[in-house]
Amino acid sequence: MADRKAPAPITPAPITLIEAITQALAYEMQHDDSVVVLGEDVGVNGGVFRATAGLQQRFGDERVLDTPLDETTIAGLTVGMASQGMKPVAEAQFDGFVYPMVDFLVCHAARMRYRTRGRLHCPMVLRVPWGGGIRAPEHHSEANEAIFTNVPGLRVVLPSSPQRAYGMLLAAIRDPDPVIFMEPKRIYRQYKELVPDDGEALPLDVCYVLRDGSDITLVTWGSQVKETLEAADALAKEGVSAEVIDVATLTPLDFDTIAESVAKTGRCVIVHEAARTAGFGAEIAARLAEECMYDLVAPVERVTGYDTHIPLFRLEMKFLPSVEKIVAAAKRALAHS
Amino acid sequence: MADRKAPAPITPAPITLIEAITQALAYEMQHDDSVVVLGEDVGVNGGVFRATAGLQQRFGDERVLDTPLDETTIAGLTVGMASQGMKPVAEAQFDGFVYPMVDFLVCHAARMRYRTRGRLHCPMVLRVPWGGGIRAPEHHSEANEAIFTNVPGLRVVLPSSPQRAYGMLLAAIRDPDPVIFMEPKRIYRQYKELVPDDGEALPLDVCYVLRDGSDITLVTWGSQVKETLEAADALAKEGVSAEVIDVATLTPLDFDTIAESVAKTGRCVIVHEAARTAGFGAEIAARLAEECMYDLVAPVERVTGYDTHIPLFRLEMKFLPSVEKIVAAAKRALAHS
Amino acid sequence: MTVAAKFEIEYLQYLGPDGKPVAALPKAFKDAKALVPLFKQMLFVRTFDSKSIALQRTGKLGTYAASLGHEAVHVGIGASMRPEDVFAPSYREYGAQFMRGVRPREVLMYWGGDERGNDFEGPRHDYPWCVPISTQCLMASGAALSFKLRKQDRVAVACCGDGGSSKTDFYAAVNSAGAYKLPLILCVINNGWAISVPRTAQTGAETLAQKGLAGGLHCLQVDGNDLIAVLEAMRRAHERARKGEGGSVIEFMTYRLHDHTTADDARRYRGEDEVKDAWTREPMIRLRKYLEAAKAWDEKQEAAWLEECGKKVDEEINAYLETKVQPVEAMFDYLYAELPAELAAQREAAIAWEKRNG
Amino acid sequence: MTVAAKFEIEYLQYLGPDGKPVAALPKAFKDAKALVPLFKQMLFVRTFDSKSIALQRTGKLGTYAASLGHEAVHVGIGASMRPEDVFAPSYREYGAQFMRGVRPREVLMYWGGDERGNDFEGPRHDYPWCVPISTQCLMASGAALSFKLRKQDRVAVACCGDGGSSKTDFYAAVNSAGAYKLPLILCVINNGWAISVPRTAQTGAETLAQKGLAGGLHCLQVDGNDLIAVLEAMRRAHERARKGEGGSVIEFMTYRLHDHTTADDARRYRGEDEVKDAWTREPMIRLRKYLEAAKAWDEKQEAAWLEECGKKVDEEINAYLETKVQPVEAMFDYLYAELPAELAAQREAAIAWEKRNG
Ligand SMILES: Cc1ncc(C[n+]2csc(CCOP(=O)(O)OP(=O)(O)O)c2C)c(N)n1
Ligand SMILES: Cc1ncc(C[n+]2csc(CCOP(=O)(O)OP(=O)(O)O)c2C)c(N)n1
Ligand SMILES: [Mg+2]
Ligand SMILES: [Mg+2]
Repeated sequence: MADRKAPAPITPAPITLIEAITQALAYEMQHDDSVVVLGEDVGVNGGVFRATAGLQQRFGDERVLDTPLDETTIAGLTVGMASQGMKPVAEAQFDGFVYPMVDFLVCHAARMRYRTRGRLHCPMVLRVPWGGGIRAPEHHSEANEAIFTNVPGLRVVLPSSPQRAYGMLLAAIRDPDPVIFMEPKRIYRQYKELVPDDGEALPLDVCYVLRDGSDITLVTWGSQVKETLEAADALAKEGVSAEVIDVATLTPLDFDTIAESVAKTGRCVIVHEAARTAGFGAEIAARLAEECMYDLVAPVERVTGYDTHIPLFRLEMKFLPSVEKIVAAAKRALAHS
Repeated sequence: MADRKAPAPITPAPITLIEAITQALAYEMQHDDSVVVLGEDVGVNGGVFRATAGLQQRFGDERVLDTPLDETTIAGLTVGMASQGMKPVAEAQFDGFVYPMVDFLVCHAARMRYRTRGRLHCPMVLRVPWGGGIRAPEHHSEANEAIFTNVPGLRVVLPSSPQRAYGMLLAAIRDPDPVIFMEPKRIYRQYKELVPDDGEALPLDVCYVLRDGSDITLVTWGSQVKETLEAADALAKEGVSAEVIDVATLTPLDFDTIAESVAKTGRCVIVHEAARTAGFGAEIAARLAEECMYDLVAPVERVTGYDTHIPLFRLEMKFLPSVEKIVAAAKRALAHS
Repeated sequence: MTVAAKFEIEYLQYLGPDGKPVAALPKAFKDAKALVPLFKQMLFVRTFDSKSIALQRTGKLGTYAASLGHEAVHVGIGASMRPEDVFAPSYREYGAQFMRGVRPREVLMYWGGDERGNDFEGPRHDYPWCVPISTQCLMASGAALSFKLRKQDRVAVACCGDGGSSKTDFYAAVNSAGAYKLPLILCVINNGWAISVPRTAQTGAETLAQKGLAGGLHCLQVDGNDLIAVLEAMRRAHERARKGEGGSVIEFMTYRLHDHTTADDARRYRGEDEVKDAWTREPMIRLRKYLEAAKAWDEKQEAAWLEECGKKVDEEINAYLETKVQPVEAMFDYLYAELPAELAAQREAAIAWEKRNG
Repeated sequence: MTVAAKFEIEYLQYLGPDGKPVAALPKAFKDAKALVPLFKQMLFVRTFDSKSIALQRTGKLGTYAASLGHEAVHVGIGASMRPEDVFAPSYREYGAQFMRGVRPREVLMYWGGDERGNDFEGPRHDYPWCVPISTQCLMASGAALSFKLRKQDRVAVACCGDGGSSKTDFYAAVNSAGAYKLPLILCVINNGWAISVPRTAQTGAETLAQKGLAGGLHCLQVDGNDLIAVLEAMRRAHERARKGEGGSVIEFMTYRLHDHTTADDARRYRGEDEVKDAWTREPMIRLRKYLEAAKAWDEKQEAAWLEECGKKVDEEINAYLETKVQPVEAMFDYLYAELPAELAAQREAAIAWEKRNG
């Protein structure tokens, strides 16, 4: 308790995505008393991924709460606290455990402001370690963002670098409306970036152009950002200039950035790890079909998980998009002119 | 109990969609002992929409079960019974109450066969009175089919006529895998059709072409089938020949029927009442962008609910697609050549 | 036999159906005069209820959930609360809400299909009506948790029905309130029916009160047609909550004298006899008799008050009927604090469409 | 004070930690010799467990959930069941499953990332391992309902942990089993911890057994390190279930002697002392002492049996390690009874891709 008012630590060294999450949580807890963290094992244990490591020691057990083992409970308490003026940041331990939270997110979080004409609102964040590729057990590897993207009133955010994780989590906590904040667990510790602990939020209403290009647009989010950038590298070696866009905030979508890119390149490959049918890639392809048809010189391509469950880990890499699959799709698109 | 073996009543007179549902339930209960019906108020009361009217009297209270008031319970019991060899047909009282069922549907119903490599499976149906337009209270008017369309292992079915309701419900009950059977409540009693009680199922793997046309393809499902057919009428008066397709089974999707139509017409308007972004219309538009780009002479159009919650009933008709909105979209598409 | 745990659940009743005390009255509610404002409130609710039903029958209101027969529970709960407490109703506790400042016209607006009904003048922090059964209980537990964490001297009170006590969200509220020892009062209003499903089909438990044991909460069963028992039960629960002794589950035994809502026809599933019998135990008669015996109330007063109630309700109905429908952009204007660019375009399109075609 | 309801929850224990009877042994389990096969099974499970952990440490297995310390509960539950009953495990009740016919290689296959582990030879109607906590309890309630409706003389038995008893699905199982009076036994295996969250943080209830009161079920608290108590508790619950007297919630008090899973490090959140203390109460020692005292078991027998266990487990491990990975089309082949046309195309594409690039 003594160090409750200790200054935020300076971070001179590069940090991983998961460390960036912790840094953002600590920053915001330090600067805003109404921020509390809750979830299963987030206290002494610091979360199964260590996202909340050290926070309970630093801020006390009234700011970092272990919950009973029930996701309905976590969602309900979160909505209850948020609607009474706190800013809860809840953690779902894994993607596969958000389903019992759907009811509260859809029926209450997303509608509190709407239903009461602004009298109450719901400034909450639900953090969800998201996606496959870490050889985890069943239900620990699911890319289920599409469950939330047809639900008005929510924001669905998926950062894919330490810097974006930090800045977008700050933005999510400060946002007066509910945010589903999905974290690509496969890249939690993949690489490090310098992330100054300056409390600077990043916008939640833009797509991030990670690489400029002129021949083809590669649109993606989450763990696949890495594969997509590598695919762009591979294409570059063959003289193809690929623009890479990290959608980062799925809803509300910044389609303009994508449309501008496609206006320039005329070709688009959408990459995501969720099953293809009715994955969020469909929305982007649909918008292209509606608004960019005359810009397209090749059919839109989607590189996605198959329309099946992500298999247990012996087969999971065969399910996920890969650099090779992305390059192959890009080449199909480039074959048109 | 005495008339438990009574022959199915002959139905010489035309019946409504809701009566067709009842007829299909009765037929299948009569012919398959393992079929049971469960839900809130489905017993003596016959369901709040009367879908199960008379069934408990006829088949007894071990075939038609009122459940405690909990949707998680309904979903869990249903999966439990189905995986042990029964064929439960559960009712969600309204669309807005399926969210607590998502967990069981996604984690167990959709995966029972997959998870156990076929050792167990889950032959269940969840009936859901679906959609708006009946001046009902909050949460009684939701078009939330998109929640289920990115989930492999499920079938999402939405019949839109008495005949299709009867034939597709029979197919759904007989299907050895889980089916979410959404019923457009707005047209429950809108009109009557002759529906022979002959036990003939209709396929769950095709889109139904309701009207042939050559100038434009109108693709829709659920209550909007009516508006879409009326829009086709209106267009016909202006000399435009519109093909109307009722998707009927959203997943797994029969895209071929849609592609064939668009190959012929070159134009497509997709109509659904759910919010636009990441609604199932996006998947159809995406497929068109991928596979039919060279057939399209005009950008794809979507006529949908706005990206907001369906308002309480004083405003709801302004939210829903209308004949006028469909005709306007068709005309935009027709303006291209 | 070694005993791991032992429990006893108390039943509270003070006024019998005939209005005569059946037990020594609790100290706090001995003064009959002090009950008169509450009785008047009960009369007001009943007037409001019957006029609302009539309004629905003439097509001027959507589906309406009546509160007939629940007046003592609802008003008693409302009377027990402070403004800074948070109330999380289901959908028929108008009696409690009126006491907290919600206006009848707001109730009508909500059932009349207008979101502005939820933007009520009652405590701005109270929850709106809640259609997804019992989710309000768990939300209230979250509210109570926020009070505890911020060391606010406030209590969260949620209501659900006998049916609602089967809902997993109810159990989650019990469990979390127990785990965190929260200032939460869960009022289970057992009116015998959940639409067509009788109480006996909901659970194998002898009482609904005992569900609180699952979370180590204080449990109480109460005659919900007896205003004094309701007040005393709530008083005890509030006291515990404020003292940091944790949450309560109170089962209020009452009866739903009307159809479930105006969209329901109870004759399909329950007998006339049961309803007739329930009328002999309803909450107004006994309280009236008690107050009359105590000379705190008489027929003349009642007639005058009822006339006042009628006028007041008519006024509210008129105010409701005069409310103009929201413009189409109201769909967008409360979705996010700031409308995202994407939606701004849709909003404009909606306005333009209505201008041309509306 | 009028009492609405009264409850008492019994605690069962027969063998103390020192292996001496603390109460008169139940009739059915008086014969020490009859317990020997169960003790051997407990030894087998422990051998399997330690070898599996070792396998994981060398990278040949994925995350593994140990059963160390739970042997008496798991084996006792398995022993109580008939083949036609349905077992719904969580993810560590290998002891029960082995007794029902699940093969150790199948356990390994599952934790080794291969769905075929769930296609086990144990009763084909048993449920697979269940990751979403406590959903198996509610599924089992559905199974029990199907037995009741079809008048089958079968019982459904589900296991969950102390953490799992907070889950709404657990409460839904309690509620539905009570409402329909189902032949369901809910075994709450209270091992003190849910990953890092101690039992005390899960609920304010004094016992987890009392959660059954919420649904009017039979409730019992049992020393879960005492095989005889486990057997007797299960015997009573099965008897009730088969007689149509409904469901039970049994809380088995035991202790998780290992980390939560191999992915966990319990030193982060619990003290050495607590674990040391728990080792003095673990299930094997007391049963060994009891059997030895009864001359039903000796050191030599144990040494020989442990050697046999080691061989048998190694055999199973080898069988597991030799299993070839499934072909890519295995992703599609168990999705629907018949593969939809749409998916057939994807399946072909997947095969073709692997052929070219795999
Ligand atoms: C989650 C959910 N499921 C179903 C319904 C439909 N429904 C509305 S009220 C009701 C019965 C409620 O009964 P009870 O809880 O006893 O409250 P009462 O209406 O008797 O006050 C039902 C099933 C709903 N509103 N929410
Ligand atoms: C719905 C859900 N939420 C979270 C988890 C992650 N998780 C796995 S085991 C566990 C703790 C379980 O504790 P308990 O029920 O006591 O069982 P034990 O592991 O002690 O046997 C948690 C939180 C999960 N598997 N499912
Ligand atoms: Mg009720
Ligand atoms: Mg445990």
